[in-house]
Amino acid sequence: MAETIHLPIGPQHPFLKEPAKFDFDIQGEEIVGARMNIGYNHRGLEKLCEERNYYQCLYILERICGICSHSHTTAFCQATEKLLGLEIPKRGLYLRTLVCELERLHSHLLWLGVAAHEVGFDSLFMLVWRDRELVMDALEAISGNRVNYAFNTIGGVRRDLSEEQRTKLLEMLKPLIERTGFYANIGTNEPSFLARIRGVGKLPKQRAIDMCTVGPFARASGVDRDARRDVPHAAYPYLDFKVITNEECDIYGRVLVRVLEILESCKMVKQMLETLPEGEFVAPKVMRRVPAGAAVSYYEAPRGEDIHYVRGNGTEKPERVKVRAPTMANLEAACESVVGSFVADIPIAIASIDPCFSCTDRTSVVLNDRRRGRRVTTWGELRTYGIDWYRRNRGIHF
Amino acid sequence: MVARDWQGELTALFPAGDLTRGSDGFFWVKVDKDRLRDAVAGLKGLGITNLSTIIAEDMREHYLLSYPFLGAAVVTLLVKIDRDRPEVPTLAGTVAGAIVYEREIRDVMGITPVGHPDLRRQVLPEDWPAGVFPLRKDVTMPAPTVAPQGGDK
Amino acid sequence: MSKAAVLVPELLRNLATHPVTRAFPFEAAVVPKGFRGTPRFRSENCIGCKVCMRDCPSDAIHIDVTVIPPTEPAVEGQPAPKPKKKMTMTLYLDRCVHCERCAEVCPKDSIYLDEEFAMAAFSREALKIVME
Amino acid sequence: MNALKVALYLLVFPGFAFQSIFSTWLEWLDRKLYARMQNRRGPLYTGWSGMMQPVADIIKLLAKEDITPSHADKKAFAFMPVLSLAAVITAGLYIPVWHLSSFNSFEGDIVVVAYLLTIPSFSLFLAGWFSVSPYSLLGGTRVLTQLFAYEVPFFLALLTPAVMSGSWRIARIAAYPWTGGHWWVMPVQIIAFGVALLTLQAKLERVPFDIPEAETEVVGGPLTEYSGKKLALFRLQKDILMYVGSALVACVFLGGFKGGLLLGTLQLVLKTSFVVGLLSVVRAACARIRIDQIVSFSWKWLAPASLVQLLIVLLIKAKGAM
Repeated sequence: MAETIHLPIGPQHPFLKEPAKFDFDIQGEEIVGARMNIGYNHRGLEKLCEERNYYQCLYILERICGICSHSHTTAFCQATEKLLGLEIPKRGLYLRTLVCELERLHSHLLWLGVAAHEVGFDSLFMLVWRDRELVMDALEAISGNRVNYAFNTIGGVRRDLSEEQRTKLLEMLKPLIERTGFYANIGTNEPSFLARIRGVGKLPKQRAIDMCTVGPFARASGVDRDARRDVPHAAYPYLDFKVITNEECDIYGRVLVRVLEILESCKMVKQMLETLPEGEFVAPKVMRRVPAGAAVSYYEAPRGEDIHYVRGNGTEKPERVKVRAPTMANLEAACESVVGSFVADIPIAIASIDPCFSCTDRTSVVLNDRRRGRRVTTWGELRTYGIDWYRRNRGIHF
Repeated sequence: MVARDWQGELTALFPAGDLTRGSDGFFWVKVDKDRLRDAVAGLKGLGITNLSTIIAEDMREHYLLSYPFLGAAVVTLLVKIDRDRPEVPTLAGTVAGAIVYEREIRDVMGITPVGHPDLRRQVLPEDWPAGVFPLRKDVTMPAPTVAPQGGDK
Repeated sequence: MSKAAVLVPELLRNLATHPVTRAFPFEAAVVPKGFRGTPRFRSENCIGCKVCMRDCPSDAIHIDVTVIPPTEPAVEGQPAPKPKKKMTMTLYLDRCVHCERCAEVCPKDSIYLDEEFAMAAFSREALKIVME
Repeated sequence: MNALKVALYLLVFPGFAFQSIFSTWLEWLDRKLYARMQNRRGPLYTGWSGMMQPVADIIKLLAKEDITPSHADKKAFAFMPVLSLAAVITAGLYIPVWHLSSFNSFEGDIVVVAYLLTIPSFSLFLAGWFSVSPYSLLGGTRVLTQLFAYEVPFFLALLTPAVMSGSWRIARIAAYPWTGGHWWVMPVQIIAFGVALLTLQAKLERVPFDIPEAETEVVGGPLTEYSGKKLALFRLQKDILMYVGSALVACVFLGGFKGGLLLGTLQLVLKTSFVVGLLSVVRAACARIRIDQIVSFSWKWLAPASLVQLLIVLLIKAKGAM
């Protein structure tokens, strides 16, 4: 029996785009144990939100993650609108869901490219990212920026969609659907790519349910759960769409689910553009002070369901913002799915949940409570405490 | 799927006083600490098994843990923990996904999940001082000595 | 079910097509209308209400109101000439996140975002822009 | 006079100078084709459309700091790049450049070249071994496992034309299609050509067989600890290995480089570029497969294919001789 070697991967490693540490126990080439250790990308964003009014929180929550920025603002707006008891005009809901689906398109295409790169299939990576530019240009034209769209505001959206932009978007869909069909063919037929993803990172269905996994990672193990259908929000009740699941339970299944979801999102974008209602796109009179109370809001981000919990205390600033990003739910299951496969499969198995560690590491550190008792610390002091601590303990001068 | 109104099943499971329903159709259920496990087992019977996260808050008089479950219906269990005995029975047996979130609440709030299989540091760095639980209101941070840098603001 | 070298026809087709990458610093990058670039200031509209300063998520704007005493002497009879106010905006571009919140919340539409996106500088002082 | 000719031969034309220049040109060709196939531009600014890019890389590496790990065996750590470079250049001398026979071709020089081409793989493993870091150890062992996988099919594929032409001299093998045999000898050995291409790709450790340097798992493979001048030598050695490998395959399979100084060298450039073009198509079309898959692929597919090819050649020989 080969003795067990302990192989630490991360927090800095070529295949990890963001800092996260995984400890693997390997015997020869086979992995027998896996543990994860996150928290390296923790920026105290929620603490920051408590010192900003609701509108400013939007732009902080948008920067939790570069790829799914719209999901966080959508979930936060829904939670705040529940607290305010606001009624969003239908056109606003449609435009918000339009950008949601466009973001799912470019996020899944991005993942397909990154997964191909993890297994050394760089041509597919380059080609997929070339065609992703179609969606990125569309988003840039609509919202004014490729990444942080700042498209959501409390009560609706900030910009309207002109007729000319609408037709341009419709034209963009045709080549995108055709190219995605071509990539589906490549993904399921290229033998060297198949050899690396078929039968790797297995996660049986019952285990997926127990570990409360979410998003395409769970749907590829046969778990029929999608927040867009279970908890209809935004404009999803008005759209008909299919929830894609399959029983592959391995990375091949996750590639299939995500590629088919791209096609499904294209259909939804087409539906939304054709039946875009007229009228207002943002609620007229929005109060800046949010009444006291707590609200939970669910949103189906590209990686899974994203939960925002906002507690208001009647002032302009939220009392507590808790964000649970989808990657947090999938990480433990991803570690477990690696056990049994080879060392060479670690990158693709971890990448198969489309990890976004910047989303996962933002739990708050210190609560600021100006009204009810001693003031503890502000974000500024927390920042200097960090700088000071590293200077004393690690001798690092920022 | 959501058309089926879960009001009937849930009132059967929980005493009427604890069950409230938000304007958006989400259910909020106050649950006592010791009855948490069988409340979760009851929900599992109804097919609601996906525990999304565990939210820990310090409400000054007591701690509040909310367990949002997403399934056919959205049910959030609210558990009050009194300040002097910060423990809660672990759900690791019935819901494997809870392991990660219970570690997190132990790190930031100091509520130890009794019977948790593998209590490691989840969120905070290894060399974080043991007794300091950052999310609590009475936590004290040593005053910073370095002035903030960057620009002249 | 798997066909070998299924990507080769596409690769060979790419050999003939022109590459899509743009050599950015040497070729201009085209930016759509409505792109959120650098905040610009129209001081004539500004009334100095500082709503933008309050609502900026990253404290990147600072409005200074300077009162200019009236030059001509006070003439009996007519009301004394009012002192004119001059507004200047200092923009900390290293902190600005280009979210267009200031332009949106300004009642007098005195801030607008242009389409200038290449704004790197060697020092943070160079990114502190004072606009009349 | 003869000594000057030999020195000129060794140092300039088919020797060190020509090999390094032409191999960096081949690397540029490979990178440019690979990029254009992915609809990218590829190297662009150094020299005419980036042609000097590989040279610039090597010069940059020469200027960079040269770190030797503290635990490493200093002398052996420094000797490895020199050993592999020397082996590869001497192998290059036996490739006939402008007329059919090379510098001192003798019976059996194809076996010498094939043997010299395995030394770089061993030196890579030893480089990983001597730099005593977990990642380079892991990378080094993978170089060896991969060596055992592709070495047998590589020899079989190379020696099929030798068996066809009935001699072990590269000169006679290259001349066989034109002089002894018939032109259709080349298409008949198409399977061996395919196997030789794939195993050459594995020897050069390029995708889909580049497990040792697969940056996603084993960081830098055996060369993790190398930097500065030593890494530059390794990079040059890898380029020259690509030139020698593809020139050998071109010479053996596609008929040698007949004709005088000018015409022969032109044929050399064209045919070797054709082989390198095929290699970059293989590199662009496949994903990187795992080490166990490489071993099973080469023993289940490459070795039997080359044996079948050998059988065909023997049958033809028997029918011809009858």
